[in-house]
Amino acid sequence: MIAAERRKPAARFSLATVLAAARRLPPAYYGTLVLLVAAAVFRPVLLSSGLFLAIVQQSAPLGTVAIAQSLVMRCRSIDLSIGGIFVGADFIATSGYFAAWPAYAVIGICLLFGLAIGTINAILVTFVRASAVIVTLAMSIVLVGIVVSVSYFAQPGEVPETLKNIGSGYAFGVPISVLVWIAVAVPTSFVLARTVFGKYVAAVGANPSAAALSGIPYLRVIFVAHVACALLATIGGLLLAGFVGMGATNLGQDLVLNSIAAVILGGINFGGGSGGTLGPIVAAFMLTFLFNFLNSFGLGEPAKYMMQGGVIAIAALMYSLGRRVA
Amino acid sequence: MLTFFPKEVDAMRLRRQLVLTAIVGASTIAFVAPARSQMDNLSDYTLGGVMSPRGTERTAPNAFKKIGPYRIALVGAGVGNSWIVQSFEEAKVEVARHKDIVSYVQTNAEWQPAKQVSDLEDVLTKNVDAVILSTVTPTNANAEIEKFAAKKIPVVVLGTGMTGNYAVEVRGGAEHFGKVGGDFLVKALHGKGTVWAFRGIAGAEEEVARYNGFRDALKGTQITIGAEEYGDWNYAKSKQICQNLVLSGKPVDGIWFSGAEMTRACVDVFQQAHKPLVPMTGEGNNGFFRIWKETGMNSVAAVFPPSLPASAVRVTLALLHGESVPKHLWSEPAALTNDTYQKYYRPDLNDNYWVPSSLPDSDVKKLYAK
Amino acid sequence: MATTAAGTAIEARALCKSFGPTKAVADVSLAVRAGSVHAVTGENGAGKSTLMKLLAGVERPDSGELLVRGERASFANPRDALVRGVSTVFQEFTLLPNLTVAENLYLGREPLARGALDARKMTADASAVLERVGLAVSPDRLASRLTIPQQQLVEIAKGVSADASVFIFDEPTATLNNAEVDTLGALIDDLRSRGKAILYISHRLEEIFRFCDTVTVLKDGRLVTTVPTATLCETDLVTLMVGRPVHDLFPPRSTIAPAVALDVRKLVPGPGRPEVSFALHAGEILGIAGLEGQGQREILRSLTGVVKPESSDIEKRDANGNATRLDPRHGPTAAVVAGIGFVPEDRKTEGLYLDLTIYDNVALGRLKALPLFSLAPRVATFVEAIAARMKLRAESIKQNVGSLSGGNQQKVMLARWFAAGVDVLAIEQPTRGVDVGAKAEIYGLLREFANEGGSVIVASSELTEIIGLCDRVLVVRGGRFVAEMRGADATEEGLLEHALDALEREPAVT
Amino acid sequence: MIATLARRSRRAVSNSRTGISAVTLGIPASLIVVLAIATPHFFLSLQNLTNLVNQMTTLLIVALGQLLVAIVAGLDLSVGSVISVTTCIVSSDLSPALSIPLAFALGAFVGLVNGYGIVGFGIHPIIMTLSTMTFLQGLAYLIRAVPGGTIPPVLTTLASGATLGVPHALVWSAIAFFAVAALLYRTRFGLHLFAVGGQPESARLGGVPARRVAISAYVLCSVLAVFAGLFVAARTASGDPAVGVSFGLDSVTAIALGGAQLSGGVGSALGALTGTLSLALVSNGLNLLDVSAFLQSALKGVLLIVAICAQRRTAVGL
Repeated sequence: MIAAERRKPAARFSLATVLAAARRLPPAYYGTLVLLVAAAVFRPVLLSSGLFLAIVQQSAPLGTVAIAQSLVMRCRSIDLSIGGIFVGADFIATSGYFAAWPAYAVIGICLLFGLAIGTINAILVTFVRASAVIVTLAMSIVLVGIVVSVSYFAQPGEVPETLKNIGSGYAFGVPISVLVWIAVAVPTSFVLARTVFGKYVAAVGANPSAAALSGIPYLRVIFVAHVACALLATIGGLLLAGFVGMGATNLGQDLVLNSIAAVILGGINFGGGSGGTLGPIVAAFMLTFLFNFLNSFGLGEPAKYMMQGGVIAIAALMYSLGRRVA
Repeated sequence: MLTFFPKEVDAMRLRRQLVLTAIVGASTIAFVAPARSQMDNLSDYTLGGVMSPRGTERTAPNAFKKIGPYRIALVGAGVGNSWIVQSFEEAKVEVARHKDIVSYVQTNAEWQPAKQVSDLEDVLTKNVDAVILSTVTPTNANAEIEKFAAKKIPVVVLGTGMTGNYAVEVRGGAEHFGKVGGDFLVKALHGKGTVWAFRGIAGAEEEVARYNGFRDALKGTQITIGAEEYGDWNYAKSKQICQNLVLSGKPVDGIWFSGAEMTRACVDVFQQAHKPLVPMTGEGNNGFFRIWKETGMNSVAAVFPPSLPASAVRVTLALLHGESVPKHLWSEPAALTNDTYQKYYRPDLNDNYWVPSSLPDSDVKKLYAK
Repeated sequence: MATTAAGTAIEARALCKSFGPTKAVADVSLAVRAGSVHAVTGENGAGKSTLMKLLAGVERPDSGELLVRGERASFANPRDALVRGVSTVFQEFTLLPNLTVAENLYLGREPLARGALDARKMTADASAVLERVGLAVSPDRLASRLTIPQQQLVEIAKGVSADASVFIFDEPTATLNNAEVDTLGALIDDLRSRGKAILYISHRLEEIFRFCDTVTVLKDGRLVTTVPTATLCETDLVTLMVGRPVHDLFPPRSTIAPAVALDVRKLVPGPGRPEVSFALHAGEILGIAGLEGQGQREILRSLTGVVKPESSDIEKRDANGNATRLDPRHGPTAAVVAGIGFVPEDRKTEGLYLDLTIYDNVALGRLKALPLFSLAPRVATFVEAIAARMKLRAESIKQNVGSLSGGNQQKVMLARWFAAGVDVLAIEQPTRGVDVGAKAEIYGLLREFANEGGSVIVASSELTEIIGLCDRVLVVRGGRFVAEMRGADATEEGLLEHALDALEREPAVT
Repeated sequence: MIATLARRSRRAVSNSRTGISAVTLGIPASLIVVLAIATPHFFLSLQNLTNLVNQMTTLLIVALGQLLVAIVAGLDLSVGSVISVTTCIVSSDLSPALSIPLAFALGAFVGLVNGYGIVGFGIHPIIMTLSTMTFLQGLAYLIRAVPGGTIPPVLTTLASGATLGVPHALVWSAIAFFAVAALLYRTRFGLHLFAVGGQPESARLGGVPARRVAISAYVLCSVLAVFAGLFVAARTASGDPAVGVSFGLDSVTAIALGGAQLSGGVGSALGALTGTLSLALVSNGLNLLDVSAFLQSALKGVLLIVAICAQRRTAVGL
């Protein structure tokens, strides 16, 4: 057994531990609790079983993207190309170029597309060492630009039925998209918690120079994280496309920023943290619930933006104050 | 920056512009049923009655008269929905019909007002003879329009609430559009019940006018508005709102929409919730017709002709030829009903086709074949 | 106004400064006369540089006071000190790489003409000052394009241009060659002859005797003595500096096994660096001793692939005598796979994952050579065992490493490499920031590791540590090995002599 | 003007702190040559050159602000929202005597918040300015849900139109350019910006009030964005809550094309000008060549990737 730390008085130590533990809980946990209580008081209808489940369903695309984004953010990187990936995948699914193909093949092509973009991002970020913020953002612009100029001639149509069903259907009384969300979350959580890769991600995020000095293949880790992020984000995009059901060249652009907000609220900052995979998931639900809650009061886009901005700033501030205390 | 998070903003703008632009002159062809001969009269800027003069004001004869051949430009606000795509296509096809137009350029501002100003400047540089302009905002191009006016270059605007020094405006009656839906609901519900209203983007002039038309229709009836939401003319947002309304069990006897995408979203929600469809208002779009037919719902379609730019092309030529043209050309069509819509439904075409079109059938099939 | 001796340019009275529990400077008083050169010397860690920082305005004292020309002074920053007439030439230069020489010289006190920056005057003034310090570069040249000695001269020129009355030099010759040291000497003489007070911080005896009138010796943050240089000889001074019996911190040495574990030949740590060769034996703890900045760091880091060496020819042999070639240019991953672990001097920024638990920090060592997507083995029992064996003091292995004391953090560093099963450890400053009790434990652990057949190469600037811990010591100076001795035979005086004297001598060993 | 630029650029080339290179000057130069050859009648016409200036002004003013922040190793994504909010404020019913100072006060406040968050609390510049950007976007929608309103005529006159044949936009561009150039090269503050960007700790040791300087850079950047907002409002004769959206990234692209290093300490007003010019030429030229606006934005994205990839750095990630 490990010898007890003798130099510090026990009481002070345990108080510090409690405080530290409290500080380490992701803000999303408190936030969700507060919101649910507020909803129970002011808008109990939001908690009715049908509506509640619908909100969970609405959270699925954001939740999936938040898991994706958390992978790169754990490695102190970021992926803002998600907006472009969404539009690109949506275009593939709805443009009709693959109308004759079975739906699963179309989904496969979309995933390959996500994989390709993720690989380009990864190359630019790890080998060229370009700033992830700028190149992924630029990637998004390029993708949307291409899709919009192409789709001007080939107009977007409907999402294949299978995908629509995945995005908005129910199975065993549970939204299918939520099942997909879980199907993404569980293996991701497992990989992060139990595999060598997961341990390396934690190490690279916690201290990149230490990771490099101690022989961890950190470039490869960041590379894989970027590819996986783009791939999982594509799944999130397909869920959204399935929910919306129609092609759009502006699909889910707000998810880019919301995913970052969800990751931070989920207790993960650039370079790891305490949220695990559950943190971003709860945060994605919290944000979706918050937007529904605001909507139910007739507060529209302005409040949504202001909340979003405020929430990110406060979460970032709390994190940096916490770091300063520690 | 098209894609960063404010893409959401772009999206809003897109939706807003979709309707703002598209509203420019809804007119029902139900009673127009344009005869081929009328369509073939290439100088008929009313497109066989789709458009009609509003007020008595006319342009002065020979105010913009010029010797051909002509170079004209269509300065668009942006592309982003099938109505606009079709309307641009109609303009292009219309231009091709006129041999005295030798140059036709088309720009789009990606919904950025400042870029549109630049586009107008660039078009001015290229010495065009006339401009058809669909603005991003009702006022963003006013200074530029003034420059064109100073050079006696006619500017034909497609848009609601335009204030600048344009030559002719080609648009639709928004209040009428809203009233068509309101009248339908009053009739379908026999003057009493609870309806939901799905509005467009808060604060948009067009949105307010449509909504006012709807409220006008409800006057003196016992119909109450049980829920009023801004769906932003957007499918995804409306779907979420409608889902919340349905699942929260709010009573509803009918729903008024200020745009077809929102109707489709709600129909989908009702069907997924296995809830019987209530009377809902819609719009003259093939995708909506398809759902209308598939569900057999009780509905009405306000019509919004994508051929407006075609009319604008003819107006432009008339101006260049020195004709006197009505200053305001509006389109206030009656609705398509349960009985009449099937004449316009084209099962052989996809959802992106809008009526009434001035396109030849060969073009329509090429563009919209399933 | 406080009273002070006539002609005293700067005076420190009872200065104290602590960092956490350690007293870096305790109750130090010192006065420097105008027109004199006053040396401050002592071993590494004696408090020289902290004292210098207090005088220069980088740090503020916890207590005590500072007087400049008899007036009490408190500096917000070095610029503030400069304005009060105290100029400092830092060992790690503070020149801004993207500013020109002239801009660097006048940063914070730029000449203005009618409110605007007077670039012309700045350049002209800079030219004059550069000429005075004998630096022939254009004032418009960017600082990043200067050589290290040139940068140092610019730092000196800063003080000259401010017409400072006190000049503080912090280890000024660390990066200079002999000719440049001569130039510096001439410059110091010039400053002294113009009535400036010079504080010369160095542990190079030769320079202290050559340049300085007075010498103050510090030890463990306290003042040992201040005496005129002329009253001392080199041996006296070394005795004053060391003056402490070596603690019984160290485990008994073992006999060196004859087998070579790591054969390092023709290692060129970086461009323009001298080539070094040495052998590390199985079961041996090899010390690399020397003053700071003599190339120990580069040798260790290039050996382990942390920095890419220019060239090398390294052979690693395992317990059975099987040899494998190691090319450190392939990076740390290759070195780790070959069984070589590196413990950096700066544990917190380069070594540990402070936000991760002890378990994670140690268990990472078990992952080397595993495929990226294989299961990470659960090794809690193993980590508990290794932590217990290392007497790691923590509540549990779930505790974050950031909350541990320095000594326990260092144990975690070592535990990771023990867990990884490396047989060669390269360690920089193994007990920096570690309290005495933990020191002994760490030494014991390293010895245990060696006794089990591992090899350790230690770079340390603590001579007592090198002497007490190592089986064999290589003394490095200017990037070359200048002496080799058995640990049992080494003395601080002997090591210092080699480390210092080598300045003037031809390298004895390569 | 040309002579001054040439002189400045010669001086700049000799000094690597500016980041000016053959590429930064070569891109706009070759674009000009290509466009002059491809569309001889249009591109070089006085009309088009005037247009070019008009089209550049807003971005130039924002890019000059972004430059100040980039020099201290920062990044400000919130400039776009500041522009939008500004147009919304000045298009409201408030009198210009009230609305214009209000816009500037808000801009300065936003800069302070950004600066304190980043410098004072150590929040990453991207996260900090992303959150203010989002918040301000909401504020813009709150003030004005849809584009419209009226702009005080005084602004319209000042921004558009010409005096003695000189377009006012050119005057404003020149004022902004020379003001920032003077700030950078003729004041102690300018030198301190570079010092802080070069190595904040060394600058602090050298007596530069590093925190204050960095925070001031953010404040100036936001204030310049307010200026740009006034110009946009006047140019489009309306307030629009989304008008600024593209400027955040465009301004970063412009300065990156102009040789500024996002890691700090390197950049120049001339670079901001050439970068902005490059973007304007791409847009103007593609319009003259009738290329789709969406391909234009894609091309801008590619340009940005290339410009960023050309900057060597050691850090991986953000």
